[in-house]
Amino acid sequence: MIQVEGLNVSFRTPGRAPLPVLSDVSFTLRPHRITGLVGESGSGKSVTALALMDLLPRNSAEVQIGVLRMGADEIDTATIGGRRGRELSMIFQEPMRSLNPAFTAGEQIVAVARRHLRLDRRAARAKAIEMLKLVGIPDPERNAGAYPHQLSGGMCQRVLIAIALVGRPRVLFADEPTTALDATTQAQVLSVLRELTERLGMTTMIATHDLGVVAELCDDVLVMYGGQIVERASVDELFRAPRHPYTKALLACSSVGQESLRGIPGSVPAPGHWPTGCRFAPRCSLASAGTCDIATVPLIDLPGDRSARCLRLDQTGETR
Amino acid sequence: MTALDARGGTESLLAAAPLVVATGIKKVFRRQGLAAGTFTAVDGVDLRIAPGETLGLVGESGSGKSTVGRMLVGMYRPDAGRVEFAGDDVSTLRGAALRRLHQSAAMVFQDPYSALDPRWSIERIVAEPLAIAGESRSNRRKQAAEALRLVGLDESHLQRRPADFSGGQRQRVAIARALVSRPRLIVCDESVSALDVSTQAQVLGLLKDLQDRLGVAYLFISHDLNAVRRISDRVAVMYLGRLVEEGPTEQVVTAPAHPYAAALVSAMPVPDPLAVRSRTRIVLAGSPPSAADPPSGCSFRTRCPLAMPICAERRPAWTELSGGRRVACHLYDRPDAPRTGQIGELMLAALSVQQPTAVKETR
Amino acid sequence: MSAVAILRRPGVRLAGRTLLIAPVLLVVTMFAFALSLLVPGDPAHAILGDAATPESVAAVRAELGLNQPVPERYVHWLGDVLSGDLGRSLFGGTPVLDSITARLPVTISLVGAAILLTIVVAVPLGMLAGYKKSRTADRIASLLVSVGQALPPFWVGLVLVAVVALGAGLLPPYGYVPASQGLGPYLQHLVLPALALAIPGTCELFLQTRTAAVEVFSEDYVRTARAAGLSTWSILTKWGAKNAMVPVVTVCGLQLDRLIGVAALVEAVFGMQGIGSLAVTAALNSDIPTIQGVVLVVGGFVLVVNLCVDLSYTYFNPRLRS
Amino acid sequence: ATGSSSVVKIGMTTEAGSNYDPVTNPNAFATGYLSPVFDTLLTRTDAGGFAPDLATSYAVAPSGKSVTLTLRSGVTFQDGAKLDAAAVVANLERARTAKKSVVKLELATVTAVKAVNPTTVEIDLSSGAGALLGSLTGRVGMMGSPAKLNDPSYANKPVGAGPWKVSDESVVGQRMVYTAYDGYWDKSVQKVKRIEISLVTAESMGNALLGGQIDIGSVEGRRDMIPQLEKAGFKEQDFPTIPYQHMLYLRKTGPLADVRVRQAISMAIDRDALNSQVLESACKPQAAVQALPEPQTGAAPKADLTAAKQLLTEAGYGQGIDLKLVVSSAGPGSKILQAMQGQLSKIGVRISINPMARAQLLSTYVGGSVDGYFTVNTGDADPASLVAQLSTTLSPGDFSDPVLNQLAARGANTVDAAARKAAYAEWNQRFTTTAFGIGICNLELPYMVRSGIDGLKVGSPLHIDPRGLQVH
Amino acid sequence: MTAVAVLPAGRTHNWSRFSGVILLGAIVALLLVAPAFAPYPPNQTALGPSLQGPSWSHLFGIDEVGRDLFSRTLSGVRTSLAAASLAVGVALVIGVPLGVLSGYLRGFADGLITRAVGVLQTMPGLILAMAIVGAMGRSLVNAMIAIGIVFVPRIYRVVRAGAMATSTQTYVEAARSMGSPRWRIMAGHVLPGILPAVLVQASVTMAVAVLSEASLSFVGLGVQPPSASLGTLIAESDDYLGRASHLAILPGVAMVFVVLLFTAFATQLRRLLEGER
Ligand SMILES: Nc1ncnc2c1ncn2[C@@H]1O[C@H](COP(=O)(O)OP(=O)(O)OP(=O)(O)O)[C@@H](O)[C@H]1O
Ligand SMILES: Nc1ncnc2c1ncn2[C@@H]1O[C@H](COP(=O)(O)OP(=O)(O)OP(=O)(O)O)[C@@H](O)[C@H]1O
Ligand SMILES: [Mg+2]
Ligand SMILES: [Mg+2]
Ligand code: NI
Repeated sequence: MIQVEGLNVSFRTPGRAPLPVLSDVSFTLRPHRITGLVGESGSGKSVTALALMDLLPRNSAEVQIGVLRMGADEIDTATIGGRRGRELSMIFQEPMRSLNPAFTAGEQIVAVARRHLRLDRRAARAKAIEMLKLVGIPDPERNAGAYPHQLSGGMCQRVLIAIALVGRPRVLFADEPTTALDATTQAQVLSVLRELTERLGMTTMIATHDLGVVAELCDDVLVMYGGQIVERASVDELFRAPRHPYTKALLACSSVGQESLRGIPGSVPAPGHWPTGCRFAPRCSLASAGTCDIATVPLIDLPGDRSARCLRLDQTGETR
Repeated sequence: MTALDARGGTESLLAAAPLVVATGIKKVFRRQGLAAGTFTAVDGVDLRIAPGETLGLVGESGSGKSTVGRMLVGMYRPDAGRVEFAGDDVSTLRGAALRRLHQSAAMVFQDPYSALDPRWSIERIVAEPLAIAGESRSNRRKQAAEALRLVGLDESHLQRRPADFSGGQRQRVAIARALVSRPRLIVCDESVSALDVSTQAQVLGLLKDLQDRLGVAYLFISHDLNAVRRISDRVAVMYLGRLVEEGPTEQVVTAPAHPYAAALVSAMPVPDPLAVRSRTRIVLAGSPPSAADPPSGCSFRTRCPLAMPICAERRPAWTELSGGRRVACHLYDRPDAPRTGQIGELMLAALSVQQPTAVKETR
Repeated sequence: MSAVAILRRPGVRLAGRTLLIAPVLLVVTMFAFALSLLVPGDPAHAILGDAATPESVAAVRAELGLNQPVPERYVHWLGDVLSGDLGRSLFGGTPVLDSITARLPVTISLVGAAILLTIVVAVPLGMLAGYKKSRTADRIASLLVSVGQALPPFWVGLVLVAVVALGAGLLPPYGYVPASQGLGPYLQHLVLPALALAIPGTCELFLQTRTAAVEVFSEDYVRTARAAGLSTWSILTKWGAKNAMVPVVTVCGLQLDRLIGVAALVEAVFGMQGIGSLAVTAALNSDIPTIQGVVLVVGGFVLVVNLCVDLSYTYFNPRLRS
Repeated sequence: ATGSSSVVKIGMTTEAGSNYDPVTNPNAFATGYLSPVFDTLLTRTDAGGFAPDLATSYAVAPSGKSVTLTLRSGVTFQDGAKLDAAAVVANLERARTAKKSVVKLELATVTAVKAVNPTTVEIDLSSGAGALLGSLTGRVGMMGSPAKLNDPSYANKPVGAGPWKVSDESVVGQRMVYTAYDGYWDKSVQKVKRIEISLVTAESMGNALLGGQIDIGSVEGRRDMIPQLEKAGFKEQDFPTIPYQHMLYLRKTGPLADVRVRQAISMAIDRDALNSQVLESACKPQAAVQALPEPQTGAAPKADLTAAKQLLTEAGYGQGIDLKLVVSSAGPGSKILQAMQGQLSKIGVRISINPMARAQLLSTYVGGSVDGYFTVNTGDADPASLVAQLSTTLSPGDFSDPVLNQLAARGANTVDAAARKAAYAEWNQRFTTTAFGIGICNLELPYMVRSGIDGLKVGSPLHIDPRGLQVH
Repeated sequence: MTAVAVLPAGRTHNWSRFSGVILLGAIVALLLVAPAFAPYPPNQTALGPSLQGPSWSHLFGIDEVGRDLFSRTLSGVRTSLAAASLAVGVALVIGVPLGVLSGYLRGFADGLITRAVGVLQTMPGLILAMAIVGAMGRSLVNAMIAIGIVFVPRIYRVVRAGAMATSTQTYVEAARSMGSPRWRIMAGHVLPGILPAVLVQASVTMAVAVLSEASLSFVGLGVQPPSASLGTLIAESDDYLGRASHLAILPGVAMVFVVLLFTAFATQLRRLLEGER
């Protein structure tokens, strides 16, 4: 289990005021479960994962984490660096570019295995092949000797998963792991993620903008908008009865029917251009002046272990 | 509303002859360097698009979708077969006639950021097709302004530069540029893939709206079956340079006939957990073979769980199915051809027999 | 094994690439030969210089075959070159090959010392700067580096001689001592010229390494390595470094080319009898055979350097292997 | 003590290439590389007379048209061959007739060379022998081993009868190494075992001395370093009688064919200012030719701009003239010319300066595309050859002076030393007043010698003669 | 018709971005006209004081033949600038068309041109320039043409890379899909697209050209005396480093200044042009 409370991130550019990109992000992830982090481009999905991995650029990113708990232990954020690969791991969007083009797939897994598992060369190699088998790569012995450019996108993503998992981490962040892949390959990779999460008892979070992927893969969902989590629910509840107007609109956009062609008016505001009060208000049909644009809206708990960040929850109904 | 609308009205979708007919078009590229050689990006594709209709073209990356689109608008010359545009053989067009083709067939591309020259004003960008055609300056300005209005931007944007616009707005500008010469066909090559879900919906809505008003036909290229499904009347499925199935969108999506189409449909993420749970998923093994060295016979056979010996020998011919559909698969040559919608079950059954280790849906 | 596969075997590729040099080398010989055609006036006069008399001019013309058509002369000349005869200096009559081989060790020592200095200083610092990306340190470094790049080596050499050698008397101001006469004096004599020669190149290589490192360290795969918990040290020295080396090696190769040219001036300043000062003297004297010899030798050398750089790419970048 | 293993390293500013054959190398400055290897038939005394060397005595026939040399016996060449009359005849015949010989002119009057007996050689001439004896002290008199003379390797590795032979360690064109020849006849001058002569630019000579690359060299380009060198234990040695004179040679065409124009130019040059400003006051201003048996030490004319201007106007060039001059791009010549440019422009003589490589200078000048040639005149083994050149080859153009030519012939033919001296004095007088060539000043080269080395001798044409050098 | 989101505020022209380029450009212009205002004629020799240090009447002092070093340096800088411009001009005239053709049209011509330029690049520039000057005869013009030829690869590579990058941009593809003729695309999209990079590279090359000119003149293969250039000024005075060091130091500093001027100009230009995107 991993619990995050009060994650704030802003970016500094010289000569400008710091640009907040995440405000007060809090959530809990549970083992054996996959949590989806959905939101449109720029909403802060990647930054959330990177902040928790302590992978944001040190000299421009300002990260504050209120509380970070793994299992029962509270974790000092300064120690995250030492936990990477061992307790926390991450896979990225562009599988081809996320593998080092100058080393073979095997070498890359071996290096991580040797570091975390303190194995000798031969044992590490055996481990690498075992990992390749685990992520479903055919003919692991041969493919271990292949350079990334000799592998397809789906294979690369599986190698990345192998690299991320070789240190037996408890938590895995996957940042849009299938966006760059073809539909049939995407299906393969998602299956692997699903299976490994369950088999290894991992806590997995997957960032995506594709509600289809969420519906396919996730148990819980966090919806992000403008650097905030605007809704949190289990996958069934969310799709059955979205409570935040943004979630509703998003679902409408991705459905098959004619109403999907309306879209949400306007576009996602860039960081620094967020309105006061509810950040979705300018695009929201329910927003009312004097209510939604006054003060920061808190995440309001709702029955059924869910919550939403909206002042017009009375209007958003129970059912779709 | 305008003259454009009027023309759309005269050509009824049902009455008119097809706008574009491609027969057996083929494109061979030459590769340089160490891996020199030729490889066939598109291999004998037949298509027809009626005026005012939308044909979706789906397939994996590298399957040749863009190449087909380019051949339709005359950017590439087919190495075999022919493309007829409104009755004219495109490859024989020269001079003014070719220019007229370029006026009546336009393209909209994927990346809204690099599709507009950052140094040009919006007016110049939108009017570029007119400038190429040699229109007068005042005319260009008038028509550019009108095209901008059509896509929901206005004249005040004419002097801006692309940097001032968001991704969705840029895509609107790109569409305006495609519209400005009043084309009868627009090839949308992944035109919404780079956009956010909400913007994607906006742009799809705009395209649909424009079609309704102007009667323009679309070839809608995408690897995203969800997007295709929302806008296309018919859909064609490509695999490794060949068409494998074609038919009305809803029919193909709900009951695919070709094994590859079935896998594609099954892999399509559906934003509905209940629907997801009620369906079984076909997860193909392996990855697509290289187009430089395609398998013999049916190109899908290396990943097809239902492959038969004949698949390696002969390239399957088209089989016409009911409801204006057709499929290119040897299964349908046989007496025990699968029924509509049955193919998925057949594949799943075959998968569990052949590959007991294959990852199966566990939920 | 298919033909393509055979072509991809390392040995075969090496041979193939080496063969690819041949046409380039041929063009270099053409260029070298063409130099003799650029000479205004009568080459025989140039050869005889002060001692020119009409009959000796005629004799020399006949001897040089100046009455033959140009292609024939080229073939003849190329034949001589291939058999190792680069002709004789117009100024003193030394066989060009002899003066070049005699001077080669000097230039190789000088350029070698300079490039070594360059690499040893610039690459680690550049990698570090690319990794650290500290703003103030960057500003200072980039200021120093732009000044360093603007410093003409011959002038730096002069100043070094005046200050370090003549002023402080720390190092010898002049000359070259072969290593056979003692490693100490050999190195002592190399320090100042190599330093003068290395400064701009070091600055440039530092910049390039830093740029390459910044680029590499912002690549997705470095993030992957960090996410997987690999240490900064191994990223700096192994995972990132191997990728960053492609541009770095390119720049090293270019530097080496450039150093040979600039060495001419530094050799002149330090009175080192190397290829470069030979080129200067030859150019001043319009000593065409010597110029041609230098062009050929330097051209060949640079081609070999480029070949090595090219081959190293395939090590650093496996994508190039197929 | 005289170490038999002693080494002396000499710096030279002149490249000799790989040609160390006295007969075919056209470069007079190369003598420095030849002198360790070759003994000459005669040598010059400090007083200007002749002394024996390979020839123990010489006799001139009363007619002046025949010279008889008696050879030293027991002398062997460095390859072991004996020096006898036949060897001398072979050498002189080669110098006289070889296709590539550059000393042919000096032997133009020789009609025959005969071996009378193994130790006696007779040289017959068509005119007086005055110039021949001088020539025998120079390149013409350098005797090479007859067996090697026509060997292709001779130019690279000459074999003479001198005290040092060329070592295989030499890097031709860069650093010549000479080792003592054991069979040398006069051990008294062969006091060092090994001599190295390296090529060093004039500007770097001081650095090379300080850096320990060389022991002896002239720092004419860096006089400012003399104190520093002296502090480092070098001592300065000058050779005032060795000519080293900056001179401007003029074509005799166009305005320059007019004596008044040349005189005006000579008059307008402020030699004192040039000396103090550009040549660091080390030069003795002097318009006359220095390289003659009796140095002309008369004070140089003072610059007189009004007189010069007037002369020029009389000659019809009041509006001024344009002159194109060539000068070596190495050395101080270009700088001196630049300073002269300012002086001459005041009387309307506009000069343009074209620095070029030494090898091209003369042919450019003689070839006729320029009006003048600024260079250094270093004399020769005998004044005759220089004098002949100065009034003919080095003064090309439409005009030649019969008086000068006549005086030159008189000097070349006369055997009597005093009479020759008088003839050349007269020649020099005429040469200077007609401003046939314009002398600027005469420089003494400051040779710096590392402490512990002595016995430095410098001969004409300017070269270091290592005979008698000694290391303590 | 759906509404459109508020546009981001229009670009504000930030003059401070231009100020660097304008300032540096002004300095270059100033250096070009400065010799006209020099206190003394640059080649005017004078008898009398020589080898003097800086003073009010002679800012940089006086050289060995009595010339005012400040005037000479100004004139030398201009000569060097003119010479460097000639070289860069030659390189641009050859390099830009070749680069555009080969980067945009690709194919056989590209292979041929790239290979030819590669051979040119094979030779160290200074050696090549020395060889050409040695053969053609010493003169500043010959030297700079030689340098210009040597610089062709620098320009060519940038132009070709730029043309290649531009030609893969979707807007060029779009233009092709509209049936735009090649010349139109090259003139309308490709050339303007590479212009900034070419300007920057030309400015960097100017710096290198100034250094090259100085190098050739230093060894006597460039400017011929009495004309001054940065290289000859140093060459003339290197003997005086011990006694009248300013004679060698000041022109050297002037050269470093000029070179820095162009590199700084290039940097500013690059920043300005990249800031635009
Ligand atoms: N290193 C950085 N410096 C400055 N701003 C940054 C940086 N990284 C991200 N941002 C900004 O933070 C915001 C959130 O970015 P983030 O990458 O988390 O979005 P995302 O939800 O992952 O979007 P996408 O779907 O495009 O990946 C964006 O507006 C982005 O511009
Ligand atoms: N101009 C070209 N020259 C050489 N090969 C090309 C060219 N254009 C396309 N190809 C190749 O042809 C094949 C088909 O390309 P195409 O772009 O039509 O595929 P696609 O289906 O549009 O793929 P994607 O979804 O990635 O856009 C690919 O392998 C591609 O590399
Ligand atoms: Mg992201
Ligand atoms: Mg495509
Ligand atoms: Ni409207």
